[in-house]
Amino acid sequence: MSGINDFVVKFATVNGSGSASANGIFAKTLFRMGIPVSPKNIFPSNIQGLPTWYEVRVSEAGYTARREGIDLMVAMNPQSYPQDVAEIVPGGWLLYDSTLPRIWPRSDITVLGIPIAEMCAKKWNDPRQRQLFKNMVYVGALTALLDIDLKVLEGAIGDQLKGKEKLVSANMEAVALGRDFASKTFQCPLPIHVRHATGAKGKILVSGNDAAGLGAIYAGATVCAWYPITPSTSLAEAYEKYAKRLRVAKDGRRLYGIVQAEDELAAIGIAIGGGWNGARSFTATSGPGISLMSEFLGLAYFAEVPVVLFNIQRGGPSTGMPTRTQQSDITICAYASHGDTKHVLLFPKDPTECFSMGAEAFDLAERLQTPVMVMSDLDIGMNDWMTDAFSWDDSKAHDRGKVLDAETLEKFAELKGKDWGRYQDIDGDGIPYRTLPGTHPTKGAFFTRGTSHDENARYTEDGVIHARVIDRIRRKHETAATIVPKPEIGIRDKGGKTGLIYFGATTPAVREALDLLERDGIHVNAMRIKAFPFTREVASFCAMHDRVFVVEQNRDAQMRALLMTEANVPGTKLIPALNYDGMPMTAAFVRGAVLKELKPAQVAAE
Amino acid sequence: MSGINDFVVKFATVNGSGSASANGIFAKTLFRMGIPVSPKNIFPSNIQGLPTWYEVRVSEAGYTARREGIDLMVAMNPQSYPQDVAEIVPGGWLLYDSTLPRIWPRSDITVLGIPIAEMCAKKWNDPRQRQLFKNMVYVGALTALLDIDLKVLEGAIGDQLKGKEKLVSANMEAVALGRDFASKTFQCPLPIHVRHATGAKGKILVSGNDAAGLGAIYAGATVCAWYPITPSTSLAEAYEKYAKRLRVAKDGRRLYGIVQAEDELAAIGIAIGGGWNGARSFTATSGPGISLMSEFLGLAYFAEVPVVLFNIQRGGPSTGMPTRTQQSDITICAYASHGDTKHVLLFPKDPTECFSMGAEAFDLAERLQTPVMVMSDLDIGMNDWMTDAFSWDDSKAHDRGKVLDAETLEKFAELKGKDWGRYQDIDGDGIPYRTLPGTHPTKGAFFTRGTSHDENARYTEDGVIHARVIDRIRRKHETAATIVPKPEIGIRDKGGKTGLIYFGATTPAVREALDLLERDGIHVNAMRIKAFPFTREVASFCAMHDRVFVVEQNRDAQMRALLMTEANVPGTKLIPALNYDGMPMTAAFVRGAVLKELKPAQVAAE
Amino acid sequence: MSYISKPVAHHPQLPRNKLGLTRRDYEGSMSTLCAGCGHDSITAAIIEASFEMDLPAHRIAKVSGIGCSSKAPTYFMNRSHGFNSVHGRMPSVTTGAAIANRDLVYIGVSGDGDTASIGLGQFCHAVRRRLNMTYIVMNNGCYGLTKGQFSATNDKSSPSKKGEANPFDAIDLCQLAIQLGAGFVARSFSGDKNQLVPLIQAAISYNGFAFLDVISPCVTFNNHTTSTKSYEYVRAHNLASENHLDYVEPKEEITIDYAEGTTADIELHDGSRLILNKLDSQHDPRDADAALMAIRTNAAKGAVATGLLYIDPTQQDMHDILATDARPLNALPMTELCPGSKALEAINARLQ
Amino acid sequence: MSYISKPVAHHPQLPRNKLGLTRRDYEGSMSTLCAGCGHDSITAAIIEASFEMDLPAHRIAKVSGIGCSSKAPTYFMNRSHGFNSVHGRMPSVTTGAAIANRDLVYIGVSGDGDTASIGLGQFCHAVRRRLNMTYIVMNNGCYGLTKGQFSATNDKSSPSKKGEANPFDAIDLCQLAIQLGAGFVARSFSGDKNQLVPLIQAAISYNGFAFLDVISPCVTFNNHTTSTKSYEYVRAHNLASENHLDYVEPKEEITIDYAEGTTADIELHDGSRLILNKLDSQHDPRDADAALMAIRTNAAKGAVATGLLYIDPTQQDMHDILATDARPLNALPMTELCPGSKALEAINARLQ
Ligand SMILES: Cc1ncc(C[n+]2csc(CCOP(=O)(O)OP(=O)(O)O)c2C)c(N)n1
Ligand SMILES: Cc1ncc(C[n+]2csc(CCOP(=O)(O)OP(=O)(O)O)c2C)c(N)n1
Ligand code: SF4
Ligand code: SF4
Ligand SMILES: [Mg+2]
Ligand SMILES: [Mg+2]
Repeated sequence: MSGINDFVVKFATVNGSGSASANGIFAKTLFRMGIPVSPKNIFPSNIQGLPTWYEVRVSEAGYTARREGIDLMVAMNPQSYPQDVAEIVPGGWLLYDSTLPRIWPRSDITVLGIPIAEMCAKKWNDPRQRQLFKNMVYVGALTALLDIDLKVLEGAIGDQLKGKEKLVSANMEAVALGRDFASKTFQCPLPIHVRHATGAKGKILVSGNDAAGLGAIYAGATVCAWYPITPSTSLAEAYEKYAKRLRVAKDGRRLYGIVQAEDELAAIGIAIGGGWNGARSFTATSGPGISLMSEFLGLAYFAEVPVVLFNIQRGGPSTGMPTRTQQSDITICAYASHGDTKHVLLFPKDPTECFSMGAEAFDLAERLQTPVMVMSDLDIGMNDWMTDAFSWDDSKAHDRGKVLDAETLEKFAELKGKDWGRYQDIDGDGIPYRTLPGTHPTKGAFFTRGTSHDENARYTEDGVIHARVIDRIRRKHETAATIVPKPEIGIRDKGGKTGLIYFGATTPAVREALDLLERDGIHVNAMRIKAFPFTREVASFCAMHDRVFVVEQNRDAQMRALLMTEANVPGTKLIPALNYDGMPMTAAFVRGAVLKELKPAQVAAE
Repeated sequence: MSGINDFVVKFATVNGSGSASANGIFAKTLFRMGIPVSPKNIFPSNIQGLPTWYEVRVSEAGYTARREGIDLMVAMNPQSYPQDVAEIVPGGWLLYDSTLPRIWPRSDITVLGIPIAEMCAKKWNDPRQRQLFKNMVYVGALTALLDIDLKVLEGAIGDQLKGKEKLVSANMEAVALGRDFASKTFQCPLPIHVRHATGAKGKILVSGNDAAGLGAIYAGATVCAWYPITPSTSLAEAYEKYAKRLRVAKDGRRLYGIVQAEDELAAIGIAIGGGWNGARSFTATSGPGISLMSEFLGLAYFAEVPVVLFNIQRGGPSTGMPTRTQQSDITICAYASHGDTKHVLLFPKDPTECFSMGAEAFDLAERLQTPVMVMSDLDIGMNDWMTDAFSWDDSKAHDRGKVLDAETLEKFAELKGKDWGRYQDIDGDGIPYRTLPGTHPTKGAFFTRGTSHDENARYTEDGVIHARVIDRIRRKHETAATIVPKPEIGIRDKGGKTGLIYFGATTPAVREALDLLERDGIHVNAMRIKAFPFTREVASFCAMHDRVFVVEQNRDAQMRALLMTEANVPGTKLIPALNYDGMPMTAAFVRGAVLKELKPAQVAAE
Repeated sequence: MSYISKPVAHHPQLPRNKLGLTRRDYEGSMSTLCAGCGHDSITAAIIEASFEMDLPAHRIAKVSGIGCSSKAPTYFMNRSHGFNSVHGRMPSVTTGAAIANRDLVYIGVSGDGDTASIGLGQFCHAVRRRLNMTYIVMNNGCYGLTKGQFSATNDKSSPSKKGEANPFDAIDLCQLAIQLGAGFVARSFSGDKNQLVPLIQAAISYNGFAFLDVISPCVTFNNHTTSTKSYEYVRAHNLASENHLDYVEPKEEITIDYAEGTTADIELHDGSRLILNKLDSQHDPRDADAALMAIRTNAAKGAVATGLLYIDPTQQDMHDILATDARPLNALPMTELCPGSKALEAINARLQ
Repeated sequence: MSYISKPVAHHPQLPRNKLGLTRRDYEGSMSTLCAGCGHDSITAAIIEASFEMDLPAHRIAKVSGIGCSSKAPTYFMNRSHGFNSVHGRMPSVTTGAAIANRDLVYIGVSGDGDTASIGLGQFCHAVRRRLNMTYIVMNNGCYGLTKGQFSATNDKSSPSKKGEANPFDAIDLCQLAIQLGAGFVARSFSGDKNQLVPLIQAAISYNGFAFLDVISPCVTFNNHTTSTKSYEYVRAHNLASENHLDYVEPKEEITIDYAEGTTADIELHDGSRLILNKLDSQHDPRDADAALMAIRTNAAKGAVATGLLYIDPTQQDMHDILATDARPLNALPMTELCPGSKALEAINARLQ
């Protein structure tokens, strides 16, 4: 399967050794050559000294899912040699630092030894430089082995080191060192190598967290409260980075407020306080943070306060695998908090959607006056994805929902034919009108509370009123199902009886798998869910098919459960395809899951 | 329907005015006369000065569900007169303090005015006495109106005032005052009245929280950590009360440790610390506490630490209706915490089961090494229920599960044919063997963690191992489904196609409704769920019926959802019967829900 | 029981403040607390203080947690928005609200359970963040709403109603606040309106975190004569004498005459002035170390030091630290907040 | 990366303590912290202290939260059970464990993020409860594991690696601990093993809440020369001179000679003795007020007062307060805990 512009390189290094930046430059260079790439960082939950990996899949066809089977392993870490070598496909290559030469246990691979440490020791005196430039030496060797455009590489290094021009030439020296050695020593390029292409044209290479932070800027969010937790930290940091660039007034004053809170309870509390007071407000967190935010999410649900939460999911349960990816917070997010609660969820499929849905989430939160959770994950959030460029329609105004200013408040009865009351369902859509503190000297003030209240926001212990109010909130949730993004449906076989449901980060794997299955003679219709509550298309799609695979990255088939209970899809037709080892999903896995069900004989034979 | 030993009396008073104790004495007296009673306290979330109610249903037939339609209203609170009067059935009675006489808006009821305040003002000088004895005056009047046995009443007062004998006679004077006035003024007894009976014989009158606290004592629980929250507070207080009686060594040292924690996060943390260290440990809380405990529950699930949590459910969402009842934490408790988690739940139906399941929960928690939640509610927890006496089998040993002592640890490999590892599935049931800190100088030590770990409790980031471990925990949950209490199934119609599922506090209402439906000519088979995960009987029962009503006290049909996703019951056959106004369920509601579906014409006609 | 509204008819002769409002305009709904509850007196003092200060009621935001005390905001200023949030989390909600709109006055009301137990972390961090708000703890040494359990501010050995002595030392919130850098720290007593009203006024005028720990007896659960949080005990051990504060509104003339050497005159950001008449007290309330020691020394003797304990008239508040715009963030037009498609093109270009 | 085990071969000539154990027997798994991390030095000090004290390793329980610091218990005493719980909640887990078994020695390890931010409430309440444990904060002024954000103990104006100054004042955990009634409060520095080892020994011997705030530079994120939590800064401003502590095991003879008038000899519950050699310090560590002032005065000068800051040798611990049985609760036989059917009959009778 591998060949020109179609292979997987993996870098095995030690974290904290500076390899991350060299690896990033490598991926960026290929991307700038127009070649679709998908880098995946596989890193430990520690800071320095442990094995870390960086996989780059190169695919002219534009398949950006992770693919197993490494064609070329750059093994820079003796600690992980055994497993690294084992991962190489037969016929593949192993590049290693042969300063300490070794005998490798496999005869079906080609070993490319480069005495990198030795070369660096000769060239540089400073131990820090010796260490750092090792990374650029292997990148240099790769330029020869893979036929990488040196100019493009230099440009990528230059961008990375903007302002430190002297360093660029030093880096290029290291590159030359590796390149020269490789050209002289090995037959270059290897059968797997790159050439300029167009698949990446017009695309951008960016992480979902960067995109979501920017989305919050574009949404006009001004209050950001967060508590550090992998993998969501970089989202708040991205918001801050962009805010510093795009949101500072001429006098240096900031048009935003960021608080690194003391914990997640405070972070969501601050965001809710901001939302209550009419600022677009958000927080970003991951698993343990969601658990801690549960009580407050129930308050925002019941008191109807808009707030946006980015959940960058990681491997659970408990502290679990903080540096691995999963989609395992679906149940807890859909129902976060005690009592009858139901939340609105969005499922971005890539950084582009992290940006657009990240922005849209604020409109939805204000329109629906409720928390909206954007369900990203570590894979989308922290890896750079090749993705469509961001776009923004300047003509579309932000939808702030039903907020009353002093003037409208005065004319309310006149306009609507009914008196204003904070929780009155004036329009029959379950969405009431809200007022902000300080709006009017005598009108519109009310008490926001998590205790039961009547339509005029007054405390009540009358259960009939309570039931009426939560019924109205249920109706509001039904309204939500009409305004959240509709699923994306791809029909490969009109009248076909096999469907497949997917969402979020598994999108590239699923799409590739559908192509593969096509070649297997299996035509599967697919639906990508973008939001909960489900719009009616979701149930119809299921109704149209006899069996529907549900692809998820969790153990308990959480989306499948949601489809059963919330879209009334019979469980018998929903076939779970579950992966939960924390690694980004592969097309092979998806294909395998479908084949196992539809062509078990073929699977056995393969 | 009402008559001798069959009616509902309701007391409408002001809270903090001492009426609670008088009302309790009233109910206890009837109970001691052998008459089945079911008192329900309907109280505000405040301490003094607001309307509060106490309903007592009297039912010789032994129906103890709440019943609507008040036969006799004792209206002592002018603040709530309008609604109180409206609740009386046509032909019913209104007893009120006629010191300030009034004209009542209903002609279809009989008004019994007694100038109680005036009488008390005449008799007592101390304002506190004047206030307090008012309550005993109306109780006195009731003895005449309802033909209550004065001797039994005196006994009940005596028990209540143990140690304050002087007060007994003072109270009896107040009783006499009311009784004399009533005998002289009204035609006594009323058509509704009581007579000695046998239905309450051998029963006890007790609240679920009292019973559960006692259950924890019998289970041998030694660590109790809690944070005050209505309606769970009295459970921890009951545990303390019984511990002081039953768990103090001769030297005054305590065989238990209770901590009123600083919040719920600490409360569950303390309980988990105790469970980890081999003491039977528990906490009690309600809605908001559950939300706050989510993160820790995930830790206990994944690190496999036994702990028991009593959730005394109240009206949600958010702070909601803290003094009303609901069954609306089912979803959140079944799945508490982020990531793939699933918990074991028990559903006691009355205080007797709060005691027995409260004790059994500790066995299950230790056998399964996981949190077990006892899902009680305000109705069971805080109301006195007429219920079966507690029983305990001294010959049955407590089951501490697979804990290794020093000796077994040394011989482990020999005994089991495999080396010990904290998370090794030695027996194939998914349940590993645990060791306690301090057991052995060189063997059995391990690190408990919420991060991913291998079978030997060592930290890992290997996703394959992680998946293997959580798969084993899933298997453990399957084992749970074989050892938790089986449902109670009542077949009224062999081969009948209509089933009904219920659980917990709605039990009396459902049983009464089934009898009523029988008279309507509808024979419904019923299953009471006692635990989650569901034992296989649950799915079979559903399979046997074409349509199954699911009776719940929540808005979102949470148990129904659990049946769909966890027992694979198709939603189409599960008909929700939902009440969520915070009041204990009535048989009329259940009957109505069934009839509406099966005989809509009859409902329309009624 | 549901909400009880009060009759709103205005007496024509009620005195009016500069905004033309009467005291009634600063009132809230009918209290549902126990008759005699200290919290109601504090509510009355808040009403009095804000009436006298001519505060535009609708520019005030009332925030609280959960508890009898946290219900109190319902009982004052019906013209203000309020947020009765969740137990112990008022500080974070107020932080977010304050960031969103720096122009409102934030009055937070909490209880000793709400602040010293479940909310202790949030309290400490709100102090540390110099949140510009008035934070009032209605301190009764117990959990009123859940029926009288000891709270963490209850004094060691102070017995419960049933007579059981509290085995734990009290957390002293004023000491904590000073140590964590609150700029304004005072203690008072619900029974001492003369002391309380000017303290509330000064706290509201103060730009930064103003903390008021007000001892407020719970008549139902913690007012027995042996309780150290009872009216009787506090009256007997209150060193209101610590100092006496007069609050002088901006631009108002100072008309009071004090004996030489006993007063301190402190000007706040908004131009209002605090005239402190030191009585017994030895310490200058601008000296944090001295304030801490004064509290500790008195507490060791069983005495309760009340009055303005500490003030730093120059402290920066959270908005200074965050360097936020002078306009409220919630009032900025979207056109100013959203960079638009042009800027996005440039960003896309960088990511290519 | 997975767990790295260390080779276990024992060198035959390694010195052995009274239990016949070598230092190796007190070691844990290989550290995965950054080379040079202060936390590893503290780990080494714990190993040294427990080896010297002849502690039976398996009778120790190691508890921690989440963070680089909270990983440290994995790196010492493999023979002990450990519990790496959730972020900021080590105090509650330890409380429960301690109630269940009063006979183990509890060593809690936490970070400044773990304790001063998310865990501040639990920390304060564990102090207040007089939990019998040694509570060590490995204090680096930042969140190491999440890549270097400022923590709440970071000093105001101390710049981050990128050069941004911290705008918030530091929370001083020692001051808090003293104020909340911790019986043993010390501060030290990971780079000063001579001071640290006896402090750890004294803390372990102490019966009650022993708090150790150990400044522990994060070499990766907060060790630049301008950081006040860097090796360089702490070395320059460390008043280790505050006092010098010698820990003398129970029944051991005191052999050290001190100059007249400069020492304090404090006996602990278990008979061990602390010989304090006061150097520059003016304050008696048995005086809480003086201790507080010493910390504050030094901090105001930018100096870091280290050493044993405060000790109350007579304090009651949580078990005294709870009056729990002398035997561990987790060892009581069920027959003693379960009252049985007879007692139940009596209870039923009362409820009839
Ligand atoms: C998360 C949570 N836990 C517990 C409660 C129950 N609760 C309500 S008020 C209260 C204590 C209030 O004490 P305090 O703050 O001192 O107020 P007071 O009633 O004494 O004025 C508690 C524990 C709750 N509402 N939410
Ligand atoms: C509930 C929760 N929130 C956030 C995190 C992420 N997290 C892990 S360690 C850490 C901070 C650690 O800082 P500190 O306690 O100072 O330890 P250090 O790494 O500096 O030693 C955070 C925020 C988490 N694990 N759990
Ligand atoms: S219970 Fe106590 S605090 Fe609550 S309202 Fe009554 S007196 Fe006030
Ligand atoms: S990041 Fe800092 S605290 Fe963490 S291991 Fe490295 S040096 Fe230590
Ligand atoms: Mg209180
Ligand atoms: Mg730290």
